[in-house]
Amino acid sequence: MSDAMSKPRAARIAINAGLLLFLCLYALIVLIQPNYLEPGLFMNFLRRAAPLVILAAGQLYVILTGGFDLSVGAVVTFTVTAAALLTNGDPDATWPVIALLYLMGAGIGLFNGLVVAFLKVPSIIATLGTMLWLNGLALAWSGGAARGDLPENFRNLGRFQWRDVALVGTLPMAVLVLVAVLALLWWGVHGIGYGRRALAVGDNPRAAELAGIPVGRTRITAFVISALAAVTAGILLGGFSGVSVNAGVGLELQSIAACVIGGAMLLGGRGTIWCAVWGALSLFALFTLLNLLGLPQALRDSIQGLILIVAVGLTAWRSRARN
Amino acid sequence: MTPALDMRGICKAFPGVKALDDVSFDCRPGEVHAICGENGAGKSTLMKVLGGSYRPDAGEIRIDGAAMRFAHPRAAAMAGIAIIHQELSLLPHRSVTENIFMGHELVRPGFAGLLLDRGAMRARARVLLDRVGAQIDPDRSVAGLSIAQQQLVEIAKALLLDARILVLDEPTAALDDRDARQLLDLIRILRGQGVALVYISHRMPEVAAIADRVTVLKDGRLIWTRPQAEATIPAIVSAMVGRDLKDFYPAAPTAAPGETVLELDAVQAEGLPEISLTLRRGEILGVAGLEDSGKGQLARLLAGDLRPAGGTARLAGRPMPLGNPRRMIAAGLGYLPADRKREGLVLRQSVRDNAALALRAMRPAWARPAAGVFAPAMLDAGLKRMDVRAAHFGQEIGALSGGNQQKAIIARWLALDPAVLLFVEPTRGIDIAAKAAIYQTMREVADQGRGIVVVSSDLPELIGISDRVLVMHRGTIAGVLPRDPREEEIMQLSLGVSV
Amino acid sequence: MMADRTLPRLSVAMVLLLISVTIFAVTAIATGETAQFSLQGVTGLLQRMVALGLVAIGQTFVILVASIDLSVAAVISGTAVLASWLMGGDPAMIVPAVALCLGFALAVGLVNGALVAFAGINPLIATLGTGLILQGVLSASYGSLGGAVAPVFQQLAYGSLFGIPWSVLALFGLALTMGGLLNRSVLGARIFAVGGNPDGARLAGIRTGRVILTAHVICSLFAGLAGLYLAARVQSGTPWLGRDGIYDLESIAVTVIGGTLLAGGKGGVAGTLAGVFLFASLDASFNMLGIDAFLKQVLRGFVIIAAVAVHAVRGRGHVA
Amino acid sequence: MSMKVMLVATVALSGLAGAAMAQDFNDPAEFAKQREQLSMTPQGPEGAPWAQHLGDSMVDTAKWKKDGPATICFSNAGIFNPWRVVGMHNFQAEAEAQGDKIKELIVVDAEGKDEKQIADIEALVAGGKCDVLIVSPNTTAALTPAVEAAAAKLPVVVFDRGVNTTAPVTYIHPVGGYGFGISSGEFIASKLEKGANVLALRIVPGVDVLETRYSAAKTIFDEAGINVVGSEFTGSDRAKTKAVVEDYLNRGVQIDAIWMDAGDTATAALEAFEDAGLPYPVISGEDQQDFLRKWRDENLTAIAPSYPTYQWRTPILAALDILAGKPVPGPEWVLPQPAITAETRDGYIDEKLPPLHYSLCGCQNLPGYPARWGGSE
Repeated sequence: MSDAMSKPRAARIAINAGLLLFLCLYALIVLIQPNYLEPGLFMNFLRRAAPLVILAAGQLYVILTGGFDLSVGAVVTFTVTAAALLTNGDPDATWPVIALLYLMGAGIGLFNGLVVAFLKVPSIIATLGTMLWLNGLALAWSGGAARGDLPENFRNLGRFQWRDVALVGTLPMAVLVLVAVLALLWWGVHGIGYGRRALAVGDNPRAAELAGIPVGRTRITAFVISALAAVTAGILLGGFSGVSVNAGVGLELQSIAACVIGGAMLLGGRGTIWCAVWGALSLFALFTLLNLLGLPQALRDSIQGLILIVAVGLTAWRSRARN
Repeated sequence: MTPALDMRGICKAFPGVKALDDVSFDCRPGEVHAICGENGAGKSTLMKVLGGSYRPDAGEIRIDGAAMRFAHPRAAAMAGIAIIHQELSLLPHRSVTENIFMGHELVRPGFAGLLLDRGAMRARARVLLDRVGAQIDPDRSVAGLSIAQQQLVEIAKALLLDARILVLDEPTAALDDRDARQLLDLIRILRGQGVALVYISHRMPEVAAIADRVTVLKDGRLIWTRPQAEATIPAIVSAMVGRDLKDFYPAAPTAAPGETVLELDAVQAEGLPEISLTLRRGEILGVAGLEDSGKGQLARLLAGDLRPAGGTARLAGRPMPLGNPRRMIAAGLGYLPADRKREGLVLRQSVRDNAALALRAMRPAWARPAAGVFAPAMLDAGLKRMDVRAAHFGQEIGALSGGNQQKAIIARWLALDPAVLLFVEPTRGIDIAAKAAIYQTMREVADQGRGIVVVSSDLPELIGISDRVLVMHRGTIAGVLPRDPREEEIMQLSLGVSV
Repeated sequence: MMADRTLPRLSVAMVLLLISVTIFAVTAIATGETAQFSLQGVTGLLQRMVALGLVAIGQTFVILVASIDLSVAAVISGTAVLASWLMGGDPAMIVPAVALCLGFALAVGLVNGALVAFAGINPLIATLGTGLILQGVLSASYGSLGGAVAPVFQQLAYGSLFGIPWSVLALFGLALTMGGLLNRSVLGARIFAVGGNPDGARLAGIRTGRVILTAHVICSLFAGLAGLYLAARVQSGTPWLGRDGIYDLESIAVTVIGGTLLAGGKGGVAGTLAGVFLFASLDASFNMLGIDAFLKQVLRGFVIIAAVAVHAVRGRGHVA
Repeated sequence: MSMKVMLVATVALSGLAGAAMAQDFNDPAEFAKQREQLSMTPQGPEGAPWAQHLGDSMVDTAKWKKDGPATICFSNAGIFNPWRVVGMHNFQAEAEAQGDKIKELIVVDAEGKDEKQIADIEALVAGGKCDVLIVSPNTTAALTPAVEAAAAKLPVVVFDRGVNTTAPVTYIHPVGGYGFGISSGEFIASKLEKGANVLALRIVPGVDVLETRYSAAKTIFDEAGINVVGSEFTGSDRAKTKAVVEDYLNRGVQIDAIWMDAGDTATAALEAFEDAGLPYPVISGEDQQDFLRKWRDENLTAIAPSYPTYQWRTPILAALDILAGKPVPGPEWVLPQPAITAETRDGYIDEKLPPLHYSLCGCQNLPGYPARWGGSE
């Protein structure tokens, strides 16, 4: 039995499908706009995609355990507004505030997890509630419009790029953050036992519980990680473009869609971190492609919907053909 | 007499497997025709073809002599075929009446046939429940019924359609002995009423007791069909496995059992007024009892799934953390549930991941998933020791047979080296060859100095494997019998009749 | 244990109803707005239920078959825009416009149902997809789809009978009909069967695909009705009508608050309507108290979680 | 199959859309009227543009005269964007400034939902506490019947967006969308050569007050022979704005000017040029503080047309005048709508205020300034 054989078959196919879709879409981009082949522009593409990729990777944890996290968009908004209010343009405040933001993120994730694990509220409802109250809180705190200011060193995390770097041309700091965060999140799913626990919980929580897996703790951890990833995405997004009270609008569904396009199974039990990565990059490549095509804004929604249905429909069709 | 059911030359292939290869099978009105075969022999495929879930690649199905084609289960139902599956197909939140009439509701005249006639349905449900001998209020919700009662509701469902062909797929698997006997009586009554009954079971004594004819399938092919008189249990078994099975149950241990490993002292819990028992290392303790005797509650209690209300318990010399599965495992208990699909397996994960599940649960979450005790070589060695047969251990466990799945779960627990293993219905739905292997393993595991508790409804199994048999009745222990008890002794204690 | 099967369902509805009435009454008295107890005040309160109530009745049907519909918001906008465009203020066009709008809703329901039941696509993704497609087409074509509904048609939203608005009567009439359909018709029995145990239902000969399809069609039709009502109410529909009203997520929330299981097979219209009533009385009470919009959102988030937790927390099984 | 149909429908409808979109909001008469109003001298108190009006028409309000402190009710469409947030603060501060002329101020927020605002207005009327009703409608057509019904029972003042009826006592609004587009369009046209490229960044399609802004600017660009290389919707999202502009720059498109129909993401658009290492374009923003500061710090070639938030003060003045029986400008009360230029810019910058504060709030002398508007002391 070779080593490749021993990998779960479904996961291997999922990787290929997500990656394939991304490569196809990026090839189309290049076809329309050949300079996207330059490493500099690719780096810029990654810089802009970084928040969504990180969000999707965090969301994947929750999806693996069989849930959804609809609150990630609100966490992004909250992060951006809170960061501006707390730092208020003071560069010395940046690092303590970032630490505080992560603490708040952990608290929000903990809240979601506790509500799902102990109050037994389905995650779609629990995180919908969190989305509402957190958005409300962010708006109430900031008074409904962006207040305060983000200092330069905070913004650099999402904005700064080194120019004239060998091989890649420009190297945005956001890409470094992306790589570091992904390495961490990859480690969480594949490098340690936690990932297998999460898969087991998503697959069959009852069996997982009887085999000794702390189901509640596993779920709560997933929500905490998802919220922490959302804080990271918020920091990058705030850095990239500045303070805004609608920074996170719509990101919750995009991050779920990304995981699903990449081949993760909704309701749990199947998926790898690469599902989130390739799915999110595919989705972002699609946005970029539609921008380049200059289609009316509204129709971009339509095409996104179409791609979503087709991608998932193909997966469903293939898995049926296999059985 | 024209057979009610006549299947001729049925073939069905799946990618890579020939599931049915030219199988012919018939069943006459007023006949019980048993189908025997190991898992994977083609029994369920044949029944799915009959039930309209699969379309055959070749062959024909005749009902009362007329050729039929079933595009959907509904077509089969309309032709008078009813199949009672191993997995009950009831609606937990709905009433008994609604369940009986699922898919075949009675409607009021007029209203374009859209409005339910609930009064008529309830009345009819009463009649049907009477016919199967079930004293159940038709308005009760199914969630509150026992498994045996649910089984009867399933049969009432079949009778509703005046099914002339009734297929029972392991109907007694989840039933205790008393309920199983009642069911067999019901089958005899139905036979008397001219129903053609197809009976699938792994329990040989039942087959011998009730079948008029027996058909044996193996590897998708028909081995033989014989009248009951020529189908002795040894003949069936050897046809099924293709060889003679001797030493079905392992021999008694030579060494005396060791020190006490598990001890319950006046433990109380829901449905268990007071339980005291001891288990020693190297010993296999059988637990028998009717379905409502509390043996299921005892199993849940030992698995940590039921919170105790009082009493003391010790496991391997330390107080036992009842009421918390995870801490019970940490204390040295391994639990093999009866319902492997719902409680034992993570179906979409690999064989290897399933075997590593408990180990992963008990090691820190940040332990590397493929290093140390989780190294594929280590896990594979455990699975190979258990003789789990899979294309490769990275395969999803859902594709494996019940026997191999059960062996993988045993490997899961052995990886933790537990002091006590708790088996509930260890061989339910598992074919004969795998059964023997599992019994053998249980003995070996016990001989290594572990204690084993077996909770089972299968009396021959309990008698064959147990060193002592503890019989439960109404939540308490009615008696403890030494090795090799007689079935009658167990039954008497189960029924609360003094010996 | 579960002696009476109808009792738990009714009680969720009754409890919600009592809580809602209490909230509304206490705030009205506390703020001195006793005029809210007049017929006009109470019908105003009930009228707040109409749009969400209609959508939620439909949503209840899809959730009962263990599906979900995120495209309702787009369907609402779609029918509202179509209705105003097709009528163009002309009363003679009312009937054809309504027919076409419902035809449009029906078509969306068929597509959703087919994607879920026959293509095997997760309903969340399938309906999110169709919703996005519709939303995009609508926004893109809105410029050419202006117009207003006929003034007579607005009677639907503004007219009343003995002081009770038509729309409120229609909501309760439809709720009763659909509740009856669920509990007393063959279709209802099959919806519960498919949601409660899809394999069992299939083996019992039920064509589960068709039942899921029907539930989706019902859901879309009710979203279409809500769209027509809103068109009558706002005179001229916009492509953002449904989205701004968050009818997709709110209809799911009230259905679950009303005791319908997301996993399907248990629940009903009465609970859903009680959930809608809770939202309406909270809305009215927040207004009376003058709570600012952001705080309102915070409170609403916690109410949703708490309202579901109250009956979910007793469940023994796992939820995700 | 069904997907194919949808795809075809999508393409067909989008074709339809493209053709019809532009002309809906292109009313030459209104364009000319607003162009004229921009240059009119307002009547009313000097230095208090919120109390001024253009034109002479007045309406009599004697029949609504009512003595004693007033209960003012306000049905607000919502506070879902920074402009409305600033406006709401103006509104409340103005009410506070009026002191005991106002007994109670009841504000109901419709959270951007037409349906809810209709119900809110009905509930306010049914509640019977209001002496006068102020409405800022979410949508013109949708709110018309509700406002009409309310106007039969009590005096109604409408502002910002209008309603399709003359039932309210007066409708308060600044010059309008065409005026906004004219100020910014003419400035950009004056700074560019013929054939230069301008990128239009807009919030969302289909909103009347925004469509007229674009339509006016487009008319001017067309006349001046300036090429609109793209018209993109950003949904007020800074990240999206920046990404859209970056995409244009990445394509190698020369962008000489940026025209915006609202300025809340103007600085994000400029950052795209910074990050690409390109010089700033000519830009039209709006009167937000962050844009004005950037304009000053980077010495941009820019203009800030406005849709002034001081109009939120006017309805309170109108309501009190009506209850006092004084005639008020009507049936339309048109407020002046200045644009901030390089000369007037620095007078509007106040470092104490948050980045998205709208400088033409006319709120400097209102109670609670600047803390109420999120400013630091």
